Amino acid sequence: MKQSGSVQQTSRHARLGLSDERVVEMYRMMQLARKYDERGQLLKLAGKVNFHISGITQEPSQVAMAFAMDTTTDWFLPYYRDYGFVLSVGMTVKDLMLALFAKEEDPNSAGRQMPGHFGSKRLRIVTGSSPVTTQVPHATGIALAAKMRGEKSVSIVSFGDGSSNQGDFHEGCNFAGVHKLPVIFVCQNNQYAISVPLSKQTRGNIYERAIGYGFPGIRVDGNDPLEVYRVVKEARERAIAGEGPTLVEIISYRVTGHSTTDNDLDYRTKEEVEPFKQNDPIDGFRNYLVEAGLWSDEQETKLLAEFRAIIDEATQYAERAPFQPAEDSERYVFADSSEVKS
Amino acid sequence: MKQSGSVQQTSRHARLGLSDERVVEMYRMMQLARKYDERGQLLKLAGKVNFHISGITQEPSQVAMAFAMDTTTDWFLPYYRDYGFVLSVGMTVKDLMLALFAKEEDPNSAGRQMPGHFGSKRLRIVTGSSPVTTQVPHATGIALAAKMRGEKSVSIVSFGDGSSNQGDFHEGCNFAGVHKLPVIFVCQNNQYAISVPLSKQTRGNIYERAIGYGFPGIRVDGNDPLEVYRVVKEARERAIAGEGPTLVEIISYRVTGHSTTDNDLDYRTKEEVEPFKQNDPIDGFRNYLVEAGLWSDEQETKLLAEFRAIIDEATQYAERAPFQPAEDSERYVFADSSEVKS
Amino acid sequence: MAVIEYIEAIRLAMKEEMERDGSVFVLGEDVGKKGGVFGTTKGLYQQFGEERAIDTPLAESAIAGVAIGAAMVGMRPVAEMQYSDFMFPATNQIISEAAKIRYRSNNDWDCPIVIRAPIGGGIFGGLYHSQCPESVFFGTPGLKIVAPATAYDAKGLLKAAIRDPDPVLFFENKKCYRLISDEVPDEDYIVPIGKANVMREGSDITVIGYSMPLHFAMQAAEELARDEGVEAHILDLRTIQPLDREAILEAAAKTGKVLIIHEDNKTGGVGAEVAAMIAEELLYDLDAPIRRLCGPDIPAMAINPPGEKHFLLNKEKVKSAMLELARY
Amino acid sequence: MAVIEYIEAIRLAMKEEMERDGSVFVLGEDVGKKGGVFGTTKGLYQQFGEERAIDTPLAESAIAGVAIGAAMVGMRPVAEMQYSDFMFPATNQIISEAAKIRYRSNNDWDCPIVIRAPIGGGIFGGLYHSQCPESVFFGTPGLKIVAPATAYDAKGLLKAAIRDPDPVLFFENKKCYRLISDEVPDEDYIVPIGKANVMREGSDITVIGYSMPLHFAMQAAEELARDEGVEAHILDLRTIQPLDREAILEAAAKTGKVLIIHEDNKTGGVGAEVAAMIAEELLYDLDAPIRRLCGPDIPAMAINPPGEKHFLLNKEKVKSAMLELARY
Ligand SMILES: Cc1ncc(C[n+]2csc(CCOP(=O)(O)OP(=O)(O)O)c2C)c(N)n1
Ligand SMILES: Cc1ncc(C[n+]2csc(CCOP(=O)(O)OP(=O)(O)O)c2C)c(N)n1
Ligand SMILES: [Mg+2]
Ligand SMILES: [Mg+2]
Repeated sequence: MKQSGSVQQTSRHARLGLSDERVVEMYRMMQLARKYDERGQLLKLAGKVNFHISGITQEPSQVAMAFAMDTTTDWFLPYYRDYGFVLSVGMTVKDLMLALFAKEEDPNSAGRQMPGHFGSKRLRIVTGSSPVTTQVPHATGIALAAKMRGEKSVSIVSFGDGSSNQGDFHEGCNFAGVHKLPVIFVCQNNQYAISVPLSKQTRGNIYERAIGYGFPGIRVDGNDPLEVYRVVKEARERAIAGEGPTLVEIISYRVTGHSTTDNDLDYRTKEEVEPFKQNDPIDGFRNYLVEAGLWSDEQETKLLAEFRAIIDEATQYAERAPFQPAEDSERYVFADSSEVKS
Repeated sequence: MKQSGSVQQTSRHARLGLSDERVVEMYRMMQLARKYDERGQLLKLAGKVNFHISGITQEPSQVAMAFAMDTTTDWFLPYYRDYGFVLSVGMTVKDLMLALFAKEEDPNSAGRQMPGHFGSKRLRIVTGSSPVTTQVPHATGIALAAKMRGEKSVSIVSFGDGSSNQGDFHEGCNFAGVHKLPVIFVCQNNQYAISVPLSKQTRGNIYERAIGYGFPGIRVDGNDPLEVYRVVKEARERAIAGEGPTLVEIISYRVTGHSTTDNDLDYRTKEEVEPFKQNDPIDGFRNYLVEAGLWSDEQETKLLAEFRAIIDEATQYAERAPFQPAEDSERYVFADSSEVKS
Repeated sequence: MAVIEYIEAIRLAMKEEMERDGSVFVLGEDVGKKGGVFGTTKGLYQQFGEERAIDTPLAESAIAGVAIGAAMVGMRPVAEMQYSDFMFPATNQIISEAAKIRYRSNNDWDCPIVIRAPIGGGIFGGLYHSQCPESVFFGTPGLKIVAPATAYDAKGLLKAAIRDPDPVLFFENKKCYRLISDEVPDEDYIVPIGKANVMREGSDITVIGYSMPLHFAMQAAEELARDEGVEAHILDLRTIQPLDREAILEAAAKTGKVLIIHEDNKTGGVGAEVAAMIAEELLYDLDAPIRRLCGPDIPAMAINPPGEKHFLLNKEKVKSAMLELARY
Repeated sequence: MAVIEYIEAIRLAMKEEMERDGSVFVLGEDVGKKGGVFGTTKGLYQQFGEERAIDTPLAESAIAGVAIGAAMVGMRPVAEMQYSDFMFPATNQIISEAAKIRYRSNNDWDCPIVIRAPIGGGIFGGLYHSQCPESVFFGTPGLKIVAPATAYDAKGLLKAAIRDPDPVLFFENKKCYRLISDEVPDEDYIVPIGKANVMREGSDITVIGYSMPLHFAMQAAEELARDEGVEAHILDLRTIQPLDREAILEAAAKTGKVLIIHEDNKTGGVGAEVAAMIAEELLYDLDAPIRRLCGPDIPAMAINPPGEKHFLLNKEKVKSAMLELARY
């Protein structure tokens, strides 16, 4: 992602090397993820789809991490809430809708997997699964391949706070540490693993686990996407410079239920959630843009209309699109022609 | 283990609450482990047994950790080099020899498992297996049981530096941290996992991994058994007081090959090993006792003769003892009477 | 006797065993305050407190490993794997540890744990919320494996599993949770592990299976009896390890025509062993080749409706296989 | 053509593939500087450097997971599990990831890894250095599994595995390492995955198996031919997933009397599937019940000599089962 445009020396984003256009584009991506996500919830409520899982309030940091990467060289291993991330690296709302409706044209899995299970070789998004944290060693392996081939490429992988307690987190991080691999481990700490609050998941600080692997660990406020951008960008620079991995812990709070099948009031109160809902980082980022003179109410209105149209169209398209034919569900267990290349 | 005897206010061991008798007993256990271990190597060389694995130079710290525990209440999860540990909590040389010869009378496994795979319910030594690190979550589970039942009991578990890179280390430690369980995790860092040196295993400090789980991690010199004793004793006190787990990293150096089937000169030099062989912590501890006026050359001579006799007798006994009959190798897949208790 | 749901039978079994024996406790992801993602442990946290209905960190190897440790010193843990698809991180603890603790210590130690895990599809769970992992653990000596099809069996087998001195994998079918209800006594009872059950007597064909697909067979059997005069003999294995050899041979001999059904992939599934057992012992009593109707050999079922339907057995598929066999 | 050891065939396959293709590399515990605990990777570190013969941390899930990551972006990793007994920590990466990557992405991604693991006993390795883990992975669609018995097949199958576009588990028998030597061409060749091999032609009984026990069958067959006039037909499956259905049915039909042998425990083993396949397709061609001679259903073999011997197959055990079948 090349940067262009006039640099305003006084603004925070300019100091980070982000042009006005880029920072506005970041905002667009946050809102697009939000609007897609809200539609997903509605579609589930309306009984049009079976399942939706939200990334609401996590989008700004997801977008920021994506903008700190290079879409032409890097590899992306998002997790299921990463709508802001995947939209920023090139997935479209239509792609997401096709996945949500589990249709054949879904580029992620042809409607085989649940929504939120991203994958697109073209977009350098590595196919993901449901068992959490398995992608962490994959990111390490991809970074190992980059190092072996002398490629200037960095892999970045997301996972939740709960998922950081899996053995694969430890093993994947430690391996990357030993070989100083170009990989960024991003823990999106939204304080809950389904119903289990952080206090029952760990007594440590997740970012400090990096100490035990001999590389830096940094905690950053997810409601401050420019700071997230800075931290991830610096991590990427370290990676490219051969200085090894970084663990980034992004602090947020999951304001929705775990997914559309979870009633979060079974285990927490409205009062706990409310302040976090109020303190919406998308609003915060919009305010920043407005104050910087980069955004206005009219632009907002236009944007929302534009996105509504995009999402409407994608929804209609996806709803009408065909499923993968039943017989084809037996395909691709192995390579079609399982001949050995020689 | 109750302490008795006159307390000499000036000596290090007295300041740690160790009587003269106890500290001499510690020395005896170190030497007994050493002499057993040397005999194991000889028996393998002589082709009398198929396999032996050494704990040489690790015995002083193993003995020290055992002496810091209470054999009437605590639970022990040693690893395969822990001869000093298991002898200190009540296993006999005869027991070890029976295991080495894989004889039916072996209390660890009736000669089913490899030597070094300890287990004895009577001695509160929890049965161990070969896949490394699986015992770490077991120690956590045992501590959980102690906490649930309100028992003043601590579990202590050993594993190597290499083994600390397994997922089970992370998961077992983290779980114990969350519940502040009475468990002591002891990493016996002897700088190698078979041929893989520490530098290829991790770039972090193992003891610092405790930070990520929210409990103390302490590094201690394994050549200073009194310091090991102090650290483990304090860890035990914290555990009993409900203050949770401790990770102890004991630094040593593996002076033998990994086992009798390993030729360590394939991957390291004599020159690297030699200084560590010279700096034998058993000698160091004997010197301490001699200086404290607790040990003499005559006592040493007598001790070695005593141990030779014990080991000779155990060897003869074990060599002659019968194997478990072949048919019996099908027993105990399940409880003999698989009836349900009601 | 009350008619209750399969899921309620499982919940009650845990509740009653926890009341009966202070060493019984449950642990797993979301099993405490939330009462489980399916609601299977609802109320246990409230009744027994957070110490006996433990919300664990998201780490299956620790869930199993911690349970094993506690069991070795006399507790009776019931560990939940949220979906059986997510029990694979615990494989090493289950196969290398739980299954071998008694054996390797020559009976000095034991490991009386229960590991519960929901299996099966049909809930639009897709590739990783629908799998049947039986074939992975089947064939590991030292493990008992049960997979009930009815509420009665679910309750009785879970109680037996909790009281069993050895490790038991309890595979509950998530499609059965709310779909299957039957009569369950109010009094305490167990269903013995290792005993199959004749669900239906018949003389024309024998159907052998376990878990959800048996209900398709039962429905199909009624229709076949009514419409075709075909009487199916249906054996519910209930325990898939150790298999009830005697019951299998008896059921096979009864009609000489055997259809084995399960949702797990065909190749390497429990059905292969059942077929092999019959082929080894009863060859000359058979009047037809031993047929298996199982999930196709694809990694898992797709989430899209045609894909899911294609994977799953249903009454029609089972019925036509039964009819074909009857006509053989 | 030279006669070389089985272990040397494996080493050469890796060496030659690493020379042929820069994306091939090996990783695992002690595979680098030491050349492996059995010596299987000897010399690779010296020839290709520490970047292509990687000594990893002691963490099997990472070994598999890192290999999978690298494979997804075009590398051809050959991951070693030091003993197959120690591959269980990697089960989740193997079953949930490697096996499903192509399928779940609808062919967008692939995962061409090889995981090598030594299986089998007879080296006084005891409970955890002797196991056969085939039944755990067998029955997981998306995995190919090979288990060669000869040096020729070991080399050819490992090369085929490395070039295969999908994940392959390569189960090498540690007892075969130095015991088995045979002729191996100097030129490059592969043995196709999925094809069984008739090791011996015969008309009286059929023996089907894989890996080490086949050598007992071959020795027994010679003696039976000489002493009893019994001619055994012996089929080496070579690939256990996918099974070579056609070859199995042909071999079974040839004599109508089938003995299946493997070292893995009997229940739930590969032999069950082979028997079930035959029982499903060839029932009326059989002149005897399908017999299986396998490891007993105990968790693993004891290290003490009587226990180990009791567990393992040997020429005598196989021979008497063959003779019994011939006389049936
Ligand atoms: C190995 C595994 N175990 C259990 C689950 C079920 N599960 C799905 S998401 C989730 C919680 C994840 O929490 P966290 O990592 O904090 O991510 P978040 O959903 O909060 O973003 C669980 C337990 C799973 N997907 N994988
Ligand atoms: C899960 C597993 N993988 C591999 C092995 C083989 N193995 C046995 S000991 C060992 C090295 C252990 O190193 P470390 O933990 O440092 O202990 P040390 O032997 O140095 O005391 C290895 C790789 C094993 N036992 N278990
Ligand atoms: Mg979370
Ligand atoms: Mg070590």
